[in-house]
Amino acid sequence: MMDDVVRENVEASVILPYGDHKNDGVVQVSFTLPVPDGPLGDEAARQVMRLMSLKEPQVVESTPLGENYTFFVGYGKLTRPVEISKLKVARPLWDKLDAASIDRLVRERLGRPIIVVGAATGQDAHTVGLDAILNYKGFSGDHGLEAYSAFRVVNMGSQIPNESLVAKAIELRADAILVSQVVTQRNVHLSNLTNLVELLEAEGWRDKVVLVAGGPRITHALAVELGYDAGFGPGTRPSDVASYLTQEVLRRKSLY
Amino acid sequence: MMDDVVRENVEASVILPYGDHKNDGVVQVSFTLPVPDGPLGDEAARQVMRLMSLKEPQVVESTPLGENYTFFVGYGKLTRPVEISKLKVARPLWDKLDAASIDRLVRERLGRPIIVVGAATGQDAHTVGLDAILNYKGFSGDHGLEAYSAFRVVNMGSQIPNESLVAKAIELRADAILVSQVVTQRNVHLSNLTNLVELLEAEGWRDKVVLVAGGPRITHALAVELGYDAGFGPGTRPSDVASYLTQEVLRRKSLY
Amino acid sequence: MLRLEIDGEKVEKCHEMASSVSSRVNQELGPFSTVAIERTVARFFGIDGVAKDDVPLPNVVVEHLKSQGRLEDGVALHLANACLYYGESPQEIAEKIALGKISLSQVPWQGREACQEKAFELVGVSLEKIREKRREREVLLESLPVKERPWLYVICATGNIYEDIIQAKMAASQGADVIAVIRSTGQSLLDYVPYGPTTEGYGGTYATQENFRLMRKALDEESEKLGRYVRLVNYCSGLCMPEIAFMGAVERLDMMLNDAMYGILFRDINMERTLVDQRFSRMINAYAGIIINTGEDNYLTTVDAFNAGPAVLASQFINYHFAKKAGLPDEYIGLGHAFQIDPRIEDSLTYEIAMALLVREIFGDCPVKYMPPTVHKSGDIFFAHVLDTCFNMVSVLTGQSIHLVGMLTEAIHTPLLQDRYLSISAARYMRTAARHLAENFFLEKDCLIQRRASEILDRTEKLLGEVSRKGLFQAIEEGTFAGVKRQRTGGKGREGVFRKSQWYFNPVEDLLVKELFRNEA
Amino acid sequence: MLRLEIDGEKVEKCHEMASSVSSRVNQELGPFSTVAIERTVARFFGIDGVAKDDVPLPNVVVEHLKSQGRLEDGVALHLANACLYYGESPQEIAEKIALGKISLSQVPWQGREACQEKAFELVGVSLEKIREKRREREVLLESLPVKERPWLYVICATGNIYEDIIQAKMAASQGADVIAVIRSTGQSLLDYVPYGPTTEGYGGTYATQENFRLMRKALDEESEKLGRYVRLVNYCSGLCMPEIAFMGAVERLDMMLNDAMYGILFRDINMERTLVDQRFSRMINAYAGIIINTGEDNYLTTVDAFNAGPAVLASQFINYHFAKKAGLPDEYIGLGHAFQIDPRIEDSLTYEIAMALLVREIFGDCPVKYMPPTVHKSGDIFFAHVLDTCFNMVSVLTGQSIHLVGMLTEAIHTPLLQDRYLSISAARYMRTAARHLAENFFLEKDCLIQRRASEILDRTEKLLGEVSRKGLFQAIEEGTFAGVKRQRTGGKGREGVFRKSQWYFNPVEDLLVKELFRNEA
Ligand code: B12
Ligand code: B12
Ligand SMILES: Cc1ncc(COP(=O)(O)O)c(C=O)c1O
Ligand SMILES: Cc1ncc(COP(=O)(O)O)c(C=O)c1O
Repeated sequence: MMDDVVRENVEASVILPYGDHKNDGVVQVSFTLPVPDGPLGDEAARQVMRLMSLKEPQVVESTPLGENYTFFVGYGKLTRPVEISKLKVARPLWDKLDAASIDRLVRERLGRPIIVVGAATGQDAHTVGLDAILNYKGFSGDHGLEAYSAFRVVNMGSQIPNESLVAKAIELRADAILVSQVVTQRNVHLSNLTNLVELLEAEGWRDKVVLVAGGPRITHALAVELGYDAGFGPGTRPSDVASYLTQEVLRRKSLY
Repeated sequence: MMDDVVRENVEASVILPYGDHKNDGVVQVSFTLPVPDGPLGDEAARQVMRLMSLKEPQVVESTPLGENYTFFVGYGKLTRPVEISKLKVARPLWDKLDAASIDRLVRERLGRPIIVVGAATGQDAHTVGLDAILNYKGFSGDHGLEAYSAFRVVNMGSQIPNESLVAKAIELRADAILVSQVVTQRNVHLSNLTNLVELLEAEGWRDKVVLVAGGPRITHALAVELGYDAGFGPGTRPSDVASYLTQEVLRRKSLY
Repeated sequence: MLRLEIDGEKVEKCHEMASSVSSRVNQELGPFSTVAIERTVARFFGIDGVAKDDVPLPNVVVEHLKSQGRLEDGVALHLANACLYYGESPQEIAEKIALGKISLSQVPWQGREACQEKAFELVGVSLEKIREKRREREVLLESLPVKERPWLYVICATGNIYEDIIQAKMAASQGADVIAVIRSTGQSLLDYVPYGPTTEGYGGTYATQENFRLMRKALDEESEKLGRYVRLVNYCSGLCMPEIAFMGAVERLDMMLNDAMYGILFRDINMERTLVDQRFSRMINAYAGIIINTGEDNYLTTVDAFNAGPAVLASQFINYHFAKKAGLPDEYIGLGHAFQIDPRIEDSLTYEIAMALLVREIFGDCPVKYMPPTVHKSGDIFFAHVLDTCFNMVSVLTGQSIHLVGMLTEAIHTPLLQDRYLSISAARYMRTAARHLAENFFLEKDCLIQRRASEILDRTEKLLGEVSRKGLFQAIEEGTFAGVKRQRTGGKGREGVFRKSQWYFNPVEDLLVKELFRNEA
Repeated sequence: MLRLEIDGEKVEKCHEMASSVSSRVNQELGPFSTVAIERTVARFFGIDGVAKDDVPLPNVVVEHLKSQGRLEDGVALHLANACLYYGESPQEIAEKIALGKISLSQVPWQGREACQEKAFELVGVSLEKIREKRREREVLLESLPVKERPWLYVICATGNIYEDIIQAKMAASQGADVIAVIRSTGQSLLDYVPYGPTTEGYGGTYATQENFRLMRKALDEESEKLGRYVRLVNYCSGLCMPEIAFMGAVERLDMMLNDAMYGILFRDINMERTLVDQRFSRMINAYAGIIINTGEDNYLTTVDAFNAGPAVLASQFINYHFAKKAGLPDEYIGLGHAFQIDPRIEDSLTYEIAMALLVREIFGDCPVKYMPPTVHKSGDIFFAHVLDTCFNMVSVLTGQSIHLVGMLTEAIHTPLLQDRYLSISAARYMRTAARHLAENFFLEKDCLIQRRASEILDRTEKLLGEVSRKGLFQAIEEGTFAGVKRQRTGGKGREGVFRKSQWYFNPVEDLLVKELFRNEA
């Protein structure tokens, strides 16, 4: 398991932030308070830092942003350590495969391409991330799923209602649904993502697809919590997604 | 009292950081952890933020700085509020006087200039701040103490041993000693400042002078804690110091 | 001064081709109007407010006429007819329609001449109001002059107009010259304009007349305090372009995002709908003295910016000619451009300067709106601030007019109070520190900047050649702009486009054409 | 290319005056040596280590000789004499002196010729070691070439050499080309060099030979890994200039801060002491192929940078000629300059460019060390990062050689791990993004940059005129540089200066002069 390998790389079992010296605990913070600039404001800022468990709170800058609002930059020392062994790290389970292996595996074991439907749902019009994963061109020199013989890809584009996405997935008897959610304001991504799961469940299709979410504010842990099989965050490469999907689809059919 | 005036300007008695909305509590943080970049590192970073009492901790950036060290930028929400009325704000007590009033007051009431000895002590060679307060030229268009007829200034310069400073003050029968401390590393400023108080006490001169500390990491509260009469931090203007010294020196002689 | 040696003939050629492209579109679409235009005419008649279920009365009127099969004549004739017959105001008529008390096609016909006259009279009131607002702005600009360039433009996007107001005023006091209130995600696809103040939007507040009014009032107060007129911006794109143009005109907005193709490419709105609407909305912008901002910057966020230069420039030529044909003088055509080349590319800064100069010089009288880096920002807010600093430098060095201040937290959230402050102060520093820097330099012959600019111009000429050969519709169908392909018959809002009947009458358009093209006649 | 039109005659005139200023000083001080020089000679003899109470053996020897009233002859003769007489190594002799077992003035005299010969032989070993280290560097530079310019220079200042090593390697892997290990505050005033590794310094570690060795070793490993030779810097200023120069030479440091006047102005070290020491220490630097860094940047932190241009330039001329007369070729004279004009001043960036270009062009073959803004940084780390970005831009635009990477937290603390990373990555970005930018531009005739540069040169000429009239001693007494006034007879370490006796002999100096000025003879 990758995580344990990584855990072993962490030299100490208990760690603190490292500013200039090991375990000095130094943290930089900045925030705005609804107070005027001055000694009272500075003290309020130090108090904020104390509430954040920072010792020796230092206000290094206070700038009035307008009447009764002041911006602070501070440094302080965290003394409460992180226990590495107690951290719960969630990630999807897959090994990185190269494109040729993926294409071969799917051809030999599944005998047909994996059918994938993708969309940016709801009001979300951000297509660049989704396109990076799905379209031939890909991302950072890594080709998208379209470039594999192992996948048949339908990229529905942006602002797709969840209903249309579900309908399309059922129509094509898709193996996987890939949803992109970029806009997170007022947690609209959460309700969009949850709603899709509900629709799929209502249609009795939730178990028939590998359901994947992606976007800059998506983590695997969050996706799983919302009822997805996997979540992919910033910096994801198409080949990561290809590797995961291949293994997951085949695994479900006991072919991997 | 200024502080209460300011307190009244704070609209609420209980405040939180203001990111985009009132009381959203948003705080920006950055720090480095001795962990490799990856899911475990991200989780450790989120844990640091939780230890800082931040809700919805978001790691928005993680960058490897070298093997086993990762830099994180995060945002989270503080939900523990600051109670304005409970803050203790320390500041020296003085009203701002203009140069003419200061010169007149001292002439009329003291009948001689206030004698001031200043130095950057110990290994500290930073003279710009001290010069800004003492020398004619001043700071930000505000003339230094030398420009007042109310003061006779001896600026001893940088890297002055505390012993020499005390000797000079006694020799001149100084009314006030002004110490600048800029270098704070390994808290050298604290030991320097404390040592000066001890020397003065040993000489029986502590009560005979107004003892003032200044520098970028000096606050009034800190100075008082160390046994000084006042402390002046960044952005101090010479006229602030002139106002304070005049009032304090006269007050001690019951002339104010 | 940094000045490129541009091949004037090539530029001329591009202008000719772009002009013919836009003429062809206008001609082809001349016989069409849209529901949005008719709702706008209803607004010009003074119809406002909502019926039950929050349906705006302009929608009620237009839907009603449509259901009666008479929308093809335009709303104006039928509304005027009813006003004459009932002796009531358009608002009263509209309210009665909403209650089902009046059926426009049933109203006894008062004669075309009388109806037209009545219609001109009624919309004249609104036109006068717009002229009044324009004069108001001129007076304010006289007494509260804005002296520094480029104008610093920042956004507010809290989703609550009252919170936006606090933040907008604060930003203005920090040095912002232009405040844009970001619009709720998805409004562009609403086929009506919401009503009243917004306190819970996402990604922004709705573009409503009340929001416009509240913010303009707040900024007027702040302008007075600062001795500097603070401009207000909102969006005039989407399915309601012309209606929002009207609202902006009567509430004295100063700039509006208005692009001839944005809705098509980025919101999948039907081509004909957008192209018909843009013309009418821009005529209103022109009449109100509102600077428009086109959206070529969006191409640079969607496709690789290093290679998108020719498409951006070609689009600017086309957008420019659409704007000219809607009566906008150069000083009101704020073409969009952006700093978006991948910062890892060697000499990226040099390429940015080349393109910024090229756009600046070709459209010498247009106030280019220069947009900051966004795509290549990550959560490393410190590096994002570095990128913005370079952007600020290029902006000042190439003499840009409207400077959208980049945010160090671009990749994370819409700006916090402190983000806006930090970014404004960085931009102000550059404006002061490099104020006369460009005057010190001129360009070496055949230098990289010069070569890059020439190459982009060459490729633009070729691209425009193709577009003018194929026509704009086909060019878009083939993905010429931002790599996005749209079908002429596809997209949203197509059902709102209709062919005008032989009786069609639009008094607003008639008057605007008369006023805006007075000199040409 | 950005090139000023500089009045060549004026520059020539400045050179002549500065050269005569430095000659006069060297001549006046020719008859003097110092305790530090003698300790250095002792080190060249191979004496190292500490006696009880941690007093370094070179100090023991020199103090001993002084107490015997024979220091005026130089340590070399007496040491060689003892070595010959006892048949022991200098180290053994020194240890015995420390134990009070030998009294140098009591040792039977072996004859001047024999002693000189022995002395040349003994210091020859050290000189060969230095040549060996120099060759080592050349070989490494061949196999691990450094291709990008300017070199990025960052500091480590933890106070613990082992922690510094971790951080230095990390910085190198992030792109730093030069690592400076900051020295503990106050070491310049110690009249001895501490011994062994430092684990608890403040503001930095002590400059000790062991620290030099440990860090050079670590950086050699990292260089190998990165395929790029990472240079190491330390301070060669203060009361022990020449001794530290020796240590740097034998431990293969690549650069050393070494200024002819820094100690006088900023550490209140006696004028004569500093000026005598600087010459000898620089000869060692020259022999070792070490680039020196002068300290004019410090003037800009002490007085108002906007007006300090002429004093900086005059000082650079003087420092340059002192360096030349100590045998340093231009390529090893890293003159100091800095970006320090108040950012609130209009056109501050333009003025920075003017001065940076001027220094760059006048000293065309010198690798200028360009220092970042520090004074006008506050705790607003974001704005500090903006300033650094502008500094990075000016550095690349004006073709600087050694780029001290500015830190966003300059006003707060010596750099944290993350500060160094953020600042290096910002500087690297600029180096790539603007790599060929300067090639695109040239300067308008009579532009602000040109005018500002000419004005500074004019005023420098006047200032140098005054200095050469008064002589350097009086000029410093009057506060010509950095506004600091020092008395010729004042300052620390004066008691360590002595007039050489008629028997004085310094084999190191003799050999260095012979080697360094071979061609001139
Ligand atoms: C480009 C852009 C746009 C373009 C979009 C063009 C297009 N065709 O996509 C335009 C200009 C149209 C736009 C508009 C808006 N935008 Co925008 N936009 C951005 C921007 C600058 C870059 C996004 C991007 O392309 N990133 C590059 C891709 C490659 O990264 P990515 O999306 O993270 O994708 C990667 C991973 O997340 C993952 N991934 C993503 N999706 C998926 C899906 C699956 C299945 C998988 C496996 C993986 C995966 O893999 C990808 C590759 O590694 C960001 C800011 C930023 N720098 O991030 C703002 C940003 C996302 N936008 C924002 C906003 C608010 C808007 C608007 C609502 C308002 C406005 N500001 O105008 C509008 C409305 C759009 C709408 N209705 O959705 C905010 C969102 C704030 C928030 N946290 O909610 C941001 C952060 C900017 C900001 N600070 O305000 N935007
Ligand atoms: C200029 C400078 C120098 C110059 C000093 C020249 C001179 N003649 O003073 C030189 C180059 C010599 C120098 C050297 C060093 N410096 Co230094 N220096 C600075 C710098 C850039 C500016 C300081 C300054 O002049 N500020 C302007 C004045 C006006 O502000 P101020 O001092 O805060 O003074 C105001 C108030 O504090 C107050 N005040 C100050 N003193 C007093 C006294 C009284 C009585 C009163 C009432 C008020 C008062 O009033 C003033 C006006 O408002 C700072 C970084 C920064 N931007 O702050 C680093 C800085 C202070 N230096 C630092 C260090 C470590 C050093 C060195 C030890 C090592 C090195 N990095 O080389 C050396 C050693 C010097 C020594 N032995 O002390 C660190 C200190 C870190 C820390 N927190 O301890 C800093 C923060 C830089 C850094 N990030 O590393 N430095
Ligand atoms: C011309 C134009 N209109 C509108 C928008 C955004 O508005 P919406 O998200 O409501 O479509 C943009 C975005 O940049 C734009 O450039
Ligand atoms: C030439 C030179 N030497 C030495 C130093 C600093 O060393 P110290 O603080 O030990 O004097 C500096 C500081 O910038 C310098 O420029």
